[in-house]
Amino acid sequence: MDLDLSSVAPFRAEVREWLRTHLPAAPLPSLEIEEGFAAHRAWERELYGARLSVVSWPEEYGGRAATPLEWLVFEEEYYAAGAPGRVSQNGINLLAPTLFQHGTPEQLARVLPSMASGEVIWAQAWSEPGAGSDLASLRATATRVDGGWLLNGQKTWSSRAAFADWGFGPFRSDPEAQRHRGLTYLMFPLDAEGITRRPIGRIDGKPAFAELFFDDVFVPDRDVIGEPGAGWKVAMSTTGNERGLTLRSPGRFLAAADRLLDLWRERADPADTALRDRVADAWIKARAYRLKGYETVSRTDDIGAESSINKIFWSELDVTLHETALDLLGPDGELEGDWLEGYVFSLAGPIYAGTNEIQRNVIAERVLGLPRAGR
Amino acid sequence: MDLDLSSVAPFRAEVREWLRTHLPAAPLPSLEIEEGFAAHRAWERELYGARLSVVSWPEEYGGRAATPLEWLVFEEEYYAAGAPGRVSQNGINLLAPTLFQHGTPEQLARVLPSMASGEVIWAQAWSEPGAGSDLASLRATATRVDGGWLLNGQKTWSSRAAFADWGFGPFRSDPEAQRHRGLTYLMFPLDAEGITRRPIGRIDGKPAFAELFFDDVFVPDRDVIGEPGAGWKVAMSTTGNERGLTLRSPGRFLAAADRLLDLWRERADPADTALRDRVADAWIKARAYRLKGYETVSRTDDIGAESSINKIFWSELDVTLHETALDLLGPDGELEGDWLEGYVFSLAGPIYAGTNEIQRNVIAERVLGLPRAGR
Amino acid sequence: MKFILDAEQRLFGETLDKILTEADTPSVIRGWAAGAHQPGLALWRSLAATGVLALAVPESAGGAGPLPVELVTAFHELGRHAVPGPYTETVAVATLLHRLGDELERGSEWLEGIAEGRVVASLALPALPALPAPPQAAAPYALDADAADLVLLVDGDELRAAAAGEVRASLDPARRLPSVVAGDVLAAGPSVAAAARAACDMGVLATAAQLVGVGRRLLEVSVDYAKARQQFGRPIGEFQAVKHHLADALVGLEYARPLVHGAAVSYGSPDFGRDVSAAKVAASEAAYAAAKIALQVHGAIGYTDEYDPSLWIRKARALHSAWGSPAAHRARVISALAGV
Amino acid sequence: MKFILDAEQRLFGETLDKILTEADTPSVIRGWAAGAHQPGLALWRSLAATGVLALAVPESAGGAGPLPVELVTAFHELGRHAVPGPYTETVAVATLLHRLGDELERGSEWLEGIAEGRVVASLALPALPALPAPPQAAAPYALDADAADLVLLVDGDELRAAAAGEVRASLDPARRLPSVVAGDVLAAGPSVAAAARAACDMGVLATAAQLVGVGRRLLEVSVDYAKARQQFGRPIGEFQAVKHHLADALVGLEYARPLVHGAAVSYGSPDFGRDVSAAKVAASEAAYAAAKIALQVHGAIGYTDEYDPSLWIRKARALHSAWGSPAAHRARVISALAGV
Repeated sequence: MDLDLSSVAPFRAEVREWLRTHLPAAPLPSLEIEEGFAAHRAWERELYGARLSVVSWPEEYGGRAATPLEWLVFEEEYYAAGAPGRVSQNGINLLAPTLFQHGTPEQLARVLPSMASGEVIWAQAWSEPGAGSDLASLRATATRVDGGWLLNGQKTWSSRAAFADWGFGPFRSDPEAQRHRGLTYLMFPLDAEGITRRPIGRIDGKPAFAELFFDDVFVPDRDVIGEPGAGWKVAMSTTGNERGLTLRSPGRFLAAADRLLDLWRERADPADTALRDRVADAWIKARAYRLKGYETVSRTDDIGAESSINKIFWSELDVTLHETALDLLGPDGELEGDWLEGYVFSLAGPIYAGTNEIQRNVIAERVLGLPRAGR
Repeated sequence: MDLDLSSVAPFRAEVREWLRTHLPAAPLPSLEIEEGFAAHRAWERELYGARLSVVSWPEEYGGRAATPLEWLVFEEEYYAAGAPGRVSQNGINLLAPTLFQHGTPEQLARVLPSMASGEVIWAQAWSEPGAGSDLASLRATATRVDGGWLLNGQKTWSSRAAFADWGFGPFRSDPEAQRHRGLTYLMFPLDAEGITRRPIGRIDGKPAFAELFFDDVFVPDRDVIGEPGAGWKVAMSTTGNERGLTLRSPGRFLAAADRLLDLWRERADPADTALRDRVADAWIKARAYRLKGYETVSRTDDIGAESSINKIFWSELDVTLHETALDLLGPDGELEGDWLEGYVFSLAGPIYAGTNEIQRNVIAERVLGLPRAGR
Repeated sequence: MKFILDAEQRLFGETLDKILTEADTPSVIRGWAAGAHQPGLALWRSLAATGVLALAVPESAGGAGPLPVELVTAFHELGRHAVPGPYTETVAVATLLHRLGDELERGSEWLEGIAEGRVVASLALPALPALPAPPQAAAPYALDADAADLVLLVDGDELRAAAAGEVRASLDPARRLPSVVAGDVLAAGPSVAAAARAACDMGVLATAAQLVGVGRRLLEVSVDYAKARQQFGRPIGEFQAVKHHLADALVGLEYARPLVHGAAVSYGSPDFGRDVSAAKVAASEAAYAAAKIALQVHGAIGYTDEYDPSLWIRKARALHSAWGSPAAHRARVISALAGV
Repeated sequence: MKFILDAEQRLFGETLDKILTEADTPSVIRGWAAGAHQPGLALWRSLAATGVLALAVPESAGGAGPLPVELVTAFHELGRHAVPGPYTETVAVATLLHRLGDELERGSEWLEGIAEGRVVASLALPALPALPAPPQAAAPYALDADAADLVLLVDGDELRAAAAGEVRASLDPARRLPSVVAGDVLAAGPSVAAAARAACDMGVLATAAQLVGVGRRLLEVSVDYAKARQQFGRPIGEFQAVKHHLADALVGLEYARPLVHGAAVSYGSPDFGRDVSAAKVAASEAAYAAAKIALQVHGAIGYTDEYDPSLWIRKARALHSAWGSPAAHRARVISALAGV
């Protein structure tokens, strides 16, 4: 057991140096508004140019085949430098792992490079008005037609879909099948004929999501991921990933905890030990999350349902860390600014990617082995 | 709306003066050990002599027909003076309200005066090894015989039964009936032929409970409370009371919060705002509980299931208040002493009289009107 | 001793509830947030007609007060309906003006205008005068001063006229926060400092009452949603996790209310300051907890701008630290109790 | 970089688990609590035979260490089995003696004795030397000194021989807390203060590891109980409230462990003190939370002296504040990070 990171020191140095010399001079506008979305897309292209947009991918798709440990290091440096949020995150973190597992070589070659470069930004289209936590109750349909499928129905809470290019998600392809069966996983351009998108304002008004309405939208067979009818299995390969480290890398929280420490130094009365304790806790938890990440990449077995433990931890850490910042800001805490934007973003954490209530059920039943409730 | 307590000022003054002149010079030994039990019994007799043991009861049974407001005032003065814990509490708080509602005049005349004087100390015998929170699954039986009933089976977690004189509780009198039906509520002397009692050590080793084993214990008809078979209804009139204010009067927490404040002044670094905030919270919550008590006695309607709100509040306040004290004591917090005894006592609060999980269900379903889960 | 609202006080609350339900406050808020103040000011006048703005103005100055119990009853409803506008600030200004009495040339004119609903007032308190050190970070904002007829600034022991400067946006869209441009000194000296402390206490009390109302509404809508929303083939309100969240929200609010009422009743006593601080601590924590639970129960829809409950969710957070954070008020409670 | 236990380290833990399971530690604890030290001392020797007591003693002094990763592996099992005895104190004494080296006449003799399990040591630290102000209340107790062969007292920069005085009872019956009677000065000066700081850090690390083990065991028995215990016609583990309690306990423990391992790995680096403090905060909170959850899941039976899990429940509370409260360790983390 060690934390000897000397083998990744050259890579760390390269990333740090590149960021030092390439970081935008001023912070980009929020990626949840149109102007910021465009600026963040340009930044993705710049990252891609240095082969830093998707470091863990194979080289043929724009990556550099970085090890999981190198990926952790990249993320530490990226957030420590205060680099922009990743507008491509839904594609990179949610679609790409699914494609690596279930995609055809043709799909990989077609989809991944433009995702890596930011040329195509992807939005996840999973939830429906009646199917949030209960994903198996999806009702939007894919109907078999010659050479492909016709999509109908509605998706909602599609993150970044207000400005993104393509979407992906499961649709009910067998109307007779119940719940987890009879779903098919598809990709589609968001400007396809028959798609109407309606941006939805987040709690701070920024259009971070959209509703999507499908009216006989044609999707060719080549845009089905995995077997038709096997959409649940395909979707689950994404959620396993989403609940692990990828969605919220430790680097993000380390950087946020360091910024919180700066804010505390700047704003707080050092005699206020109540706030001091909360700052200490945020830092300790960020360190715990970092070390857990090192533990995870040291393991060779599948972490499986244990990923739910991570989801609860990072989402709650994110909220309390930002609450501490707002409390440090006192009466300025309610004013628009970076900390408030981070707070608003954090509030979604306990809800999406499976609510924390669902995650606690998963931990209890699949990690601790408690009995499922009778239905 | 007012908090004008001038009408009860003479009563308050009388109680305060009596306590000032009669309080034992040194604290009594713990009432959970034999020596302390006897000392507390003697103290009950002294209270009774001044008609202060059961102020809210009618005069004929040893009380002084005090109003609920006067009772609150009595409790404030009693605990503020640091007077001994009430060894008669199970009888006074749990059996007496049941008797007032369901007892015969003969039972009231026979049972209450000796309860008020401490001559007879009562123990509650409700729980069984298989029936804790799920009281309806009781299995100890009462079998009809000539002139009375024969008790068989086992009760457990009977508070104070190690040294008490009489017990009371529900037994299954109709072996065919399910769950809430076919129970009968009875009283019995703990030294009756056929009863074996085994003291159980609390988490600090003190025999605060006992197990009771019943082997053909005869109970005459006159010791049945309410109708045979209606034991559930009789028991529920106790629990309604137990979850209200009676079991833990506001005076107790006000006094504890004041002692905590003294401890903080004596022990804490005033610059340690983290502990200061916890002391403030304990005091604020004790005040809230006191004011809620005034609100309750101002109401004329039945508080019904709202009593569950009180149970959660006082039991959680009691734990956090004592945890704060232990933290103030630092390395001395683990040592035997009054604060540790109070802490140990507080730990039982979220468990007994219906666990706080059950109370939350009650609040959700009966106060907020949420649907019961399908069975 | 009767520590519950009497029939008249309950009726007053019910009347306000009726007026505010009919007023469709969410649309008023959205207008107010965009700077369209007219519907909000019309509502101000309707509420003034019921006497809400006269409650902090003494009878001698043309008001009906001070009636702190009626005041917290009214602010509870203002919170339940998330009414936009500088109500708390106006009440604080009324207290300030009343305390300063003849020291201010136009004091009685302004007080009368406030009581009648003609004068909408706001106030900036760069440091909250009643709270002990460590001081809050400076907050040179006067809520909704751009919609006010009278804007004041208390800076140490100086009272100044002021004007609205640049408006900053709050997380709560109904709260517009202009910085203030200081004008003439209207009064100075220890009487200003004393009056500002009294004004601050009244502002804290009004905010605490409002918070309990905000929390109540969030609990109400969350319970309704939990009964209606189906997931996994059943209403989510059947799940124990949801039930326990909502039960916890209720427990917090049920114990914040008596502290608010207790503070109102202790108006005029030496404990008033301690008691409003205790009320603010409990109300802030209970309302904010209710907001987080409401968000969790609603899920994504509660996180959207367009769905009404989010208006209350955001207000709970903003008011949590407005008029002094829970930590600042805890410090004051201890200071009052222990003399440190 | 391989931040998990290697095969040999895992095997070491499993071996200890096996020895301790066979030892029936609850009966050993009950004997120890009553002053019957023999079974506990026999277990001490068995553990010494596996090398547990040699881990903090350097090879040069006849030990196998310092091996901090193996040390936390061992203390995790000591916690999981609630083994009674001054293991932590002995490890701290070993560190102290090692740091003082030749300054102590009998230092190397004692170190060798500790490594071989012949010398059971204890230590009183009236103030925890590594922790910043505000200082902890004085704690002039030396755990289980009445069963120890060597009792030391560090008072400021003086190291003294000491003897066990009156024994005070702890909430944890396995922890006997004699006050100490100070004897001869064995060493004095800045080197004593420095050695005491190092000893304190090692004691904190061992306690943190033990706490995670205590919490783990509490979670294990609670899960088993929740599967078996029937109420309302079903195992209580089917109820969401119980599930979520237990899931929360797991989350806390799963994130305390890497901090303990991370601190062990940073032994010898300038961050060691900060890292052991971070580990102690998380381990104290996670184990104590697990204890409260275990009590709630077990209900009344968990509250009884005779039912074994209560031994762990009580230990979690005692260790929560032993070797420095979470607040004291938070202060030290911030002090290390921010230099205040």
